[in-house]
Amino acid sequence: MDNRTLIAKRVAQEFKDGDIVNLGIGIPTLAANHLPSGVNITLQSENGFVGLGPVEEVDPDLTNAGGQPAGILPGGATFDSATSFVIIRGGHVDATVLGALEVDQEGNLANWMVPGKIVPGMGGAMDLVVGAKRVIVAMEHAGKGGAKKILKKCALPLTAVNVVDLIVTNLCVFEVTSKGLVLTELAPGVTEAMVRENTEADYTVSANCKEMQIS
Amino acid sequence: MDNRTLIAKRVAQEFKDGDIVNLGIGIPTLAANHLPSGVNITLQSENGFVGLGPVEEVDPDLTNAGGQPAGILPGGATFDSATSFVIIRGGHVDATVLGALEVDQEGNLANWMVPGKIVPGMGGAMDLVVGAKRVIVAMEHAGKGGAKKILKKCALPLTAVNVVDLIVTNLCVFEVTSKGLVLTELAPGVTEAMVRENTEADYTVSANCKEMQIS
Amino acid sequence: MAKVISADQAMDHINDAAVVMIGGFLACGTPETLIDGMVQKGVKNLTVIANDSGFPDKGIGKLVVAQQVKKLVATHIGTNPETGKQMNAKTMEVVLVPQGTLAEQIRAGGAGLGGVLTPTGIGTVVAEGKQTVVVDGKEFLLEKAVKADVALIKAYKADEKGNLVFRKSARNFNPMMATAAETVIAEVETIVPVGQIDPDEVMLPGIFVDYLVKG
Amino acid sequence: MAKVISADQAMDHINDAAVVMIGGFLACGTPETLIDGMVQKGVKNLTVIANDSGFPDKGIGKLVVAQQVKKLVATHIGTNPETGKQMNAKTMEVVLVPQGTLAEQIRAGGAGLGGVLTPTGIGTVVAEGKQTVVVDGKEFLLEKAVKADVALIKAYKADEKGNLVFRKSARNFNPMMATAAETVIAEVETIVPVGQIDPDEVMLPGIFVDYLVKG
Repeated sequence: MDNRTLIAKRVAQEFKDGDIVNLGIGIPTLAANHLPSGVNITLQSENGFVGLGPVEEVDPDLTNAGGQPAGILPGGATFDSATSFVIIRGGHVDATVLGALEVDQEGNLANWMVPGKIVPGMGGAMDLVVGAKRVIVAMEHAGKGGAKKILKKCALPLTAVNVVDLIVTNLCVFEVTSKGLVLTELAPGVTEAMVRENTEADYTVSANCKEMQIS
Repeated sequence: MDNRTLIAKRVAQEFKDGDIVNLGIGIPTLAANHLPSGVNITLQSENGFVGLGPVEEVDPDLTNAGGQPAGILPGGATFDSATSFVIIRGGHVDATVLGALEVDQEGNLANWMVPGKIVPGMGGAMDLVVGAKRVIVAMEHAGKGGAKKILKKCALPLTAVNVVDLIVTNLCVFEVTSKGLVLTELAPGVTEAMVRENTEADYTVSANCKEMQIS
Repeated sequence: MAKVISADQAMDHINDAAVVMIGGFLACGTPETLIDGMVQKGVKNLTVIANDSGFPDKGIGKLVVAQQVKKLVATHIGTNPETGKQMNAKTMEVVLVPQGTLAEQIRAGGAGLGGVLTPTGIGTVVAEGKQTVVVDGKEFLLEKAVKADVALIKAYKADEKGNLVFRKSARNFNPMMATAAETVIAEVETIVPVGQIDPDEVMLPGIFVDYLVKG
Repeated sequence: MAKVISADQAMDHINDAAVVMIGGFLACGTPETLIDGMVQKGVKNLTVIANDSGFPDKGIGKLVVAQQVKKLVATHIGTNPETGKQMNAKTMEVVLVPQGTLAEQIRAGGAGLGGVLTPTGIGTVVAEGKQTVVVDGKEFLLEKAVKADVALIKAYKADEKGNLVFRKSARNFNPMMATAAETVIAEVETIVPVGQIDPDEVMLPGIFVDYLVKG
């Protein structure tokens, strides 16, 4: 199984039936394809609707938050951007899943710019991580050239302070607690030593640390 | 002509074609019946629509801001209370006409409570007078038993500070300017002495003070 | 997916001393069936947040008459003499709020905002004891966000996901209240299968609604 | 009554150095005809407030490519490399704003509110130089209300009063922008006689719209 699918499958286990979920572009979006049986979620698209679904026919008036053609399921609802962020900022999204450039042991997140290099803008990310009930970072554990991304302290400009609840990577799962990171799961074939080697942040290992259950 | 009709007819001359207007209960509401020819206005009802019109059929889901059955004209639009006050507070109402318990020479208005006696609440009045582009007080010049209502300084709890633009009574019209009240019109048969006798506020008499033109 | 329950079952969610938002404007768009249920259950010491206290025999007034309300936050109480009586007797606390402010405070509660910066109420008793904030030289009153334990709202039509459609002026405070309470119960006239309300027709997304009661 | 004008005539309302809000989300729900008109007119030194800068050949990106934008206030610029290039060359100023904040700032501008008290951006560069306000022990960022000279919006359908109906995710920032500008020009696909849009179907009341352009 490739890393992206592994991460997506593990993230999908975090959803409860009935959850309202906002998924970022990339790996997070894949999570919707791997929902456990009996779990139905409603996807929120911050450009203005709930009920994001597969494209039935391309309609210039219906795109996802990445500007790509989208579908809207029966029972969905459209609204303006202010209402979209009433939903997001107001705590009506149960979980948001995003990628990260860096995340640290205090739950700080940096995922919107690299000064002087890429400055795409934060879009809805700052509101999503502040407002969603649960913030899940889903990403490959190491960056380009093996660069560490799970740090003691983020160096890049932050998206928000102390917001991350869970970090899911191709190596492991970290819970972010008030006492710091706790390693709770290891991917199949991964040892704690491998996690240690690829992680700058301090963390403790849960007494119940187990292997990720991925089918 | 009775006083209420006189006041309503004079108030109606203040509207320009195309104005969005919110009319308070009582004399202000009558103004809509006396629009000059060629002047069409759109009435805003703060409980949630524009296009207030005569009752066509009683519908429990359609009332005016006084809770009475209302109609909505073709081209009207309904909305929630937050949007209603986006319209009101945001300066999208051209004129609001209200009654007053007291009004003073600084343009202060008191029309929502008499402590220990009647405390109906301010409803939408405080927002209306702060937000509307033009605030017109329409009322009988004197209160019960000849009590003065146009004062140097309001004694009752204020609805808002320095908001009134025009005062129309059965005796006269006062413009509220940065230099105080200016008497600009006298009702037919009314003398300046009669206004003086019934007005506590200081005021100047406009060089162009004329008789109200009421047909 | 909103759960369809009976008015009796709805009462399980409304307990003594609860903070309850109730939709409607002078009993237009008020969930009468739910109010009747509360009167029958005899739930006590309520804090009620609503536009007004209706009439003694209609709308929220029924709760006032039955002395179930400990504190009322409203914009207008003039249509229900019983409210004034209990306020004067100090058996019920009444907090009067400008209508646009209340609508916006509730919206802020639902939107995760700290409060509202409004010009309304400056220089009046409404401003007493409240923080003001100067923005670009202009003074605004800080009116705090408002939330509730339960919101009882009324809509015309729902689908089984809880998507709501309102009619005419019966919309008023209902949509905002649904965003600002822990538990949201909507009384509706008709419930249709999912897919029968077009996403663009939805006035309040079903993700805000926990329970539907056929009224 | 909104006035129906040509795209050429619309350009009379957009002058050099104007502050212009433009609706749309990655060119979905963007008034392309009006943008083409601006490119053709060659209006310069614009301040553009929008969700994003579209693509080089689509949406707001066309104005950026033609170097007509002096300052851009947006949430995301990643889809238009030309924007980043001009930003880095310092030929265009770019202010990046969280999406929920921008939506709410524009709404506040239209609603007569001083600004927005949001938790979003606290602890990030977004908060730099801005006032914070503590409400009940929690810190919020004061983001000021935003207004514009002109709003250029896109809707699906209008009636001759300017009442607008949007489709699917093409609504986004359009309704709020229409409340927050001196002059509002709506590009629409179809214009129907007054009465053919039911008041409950209206998504933006026509009182906010000055001009209609068939796009």
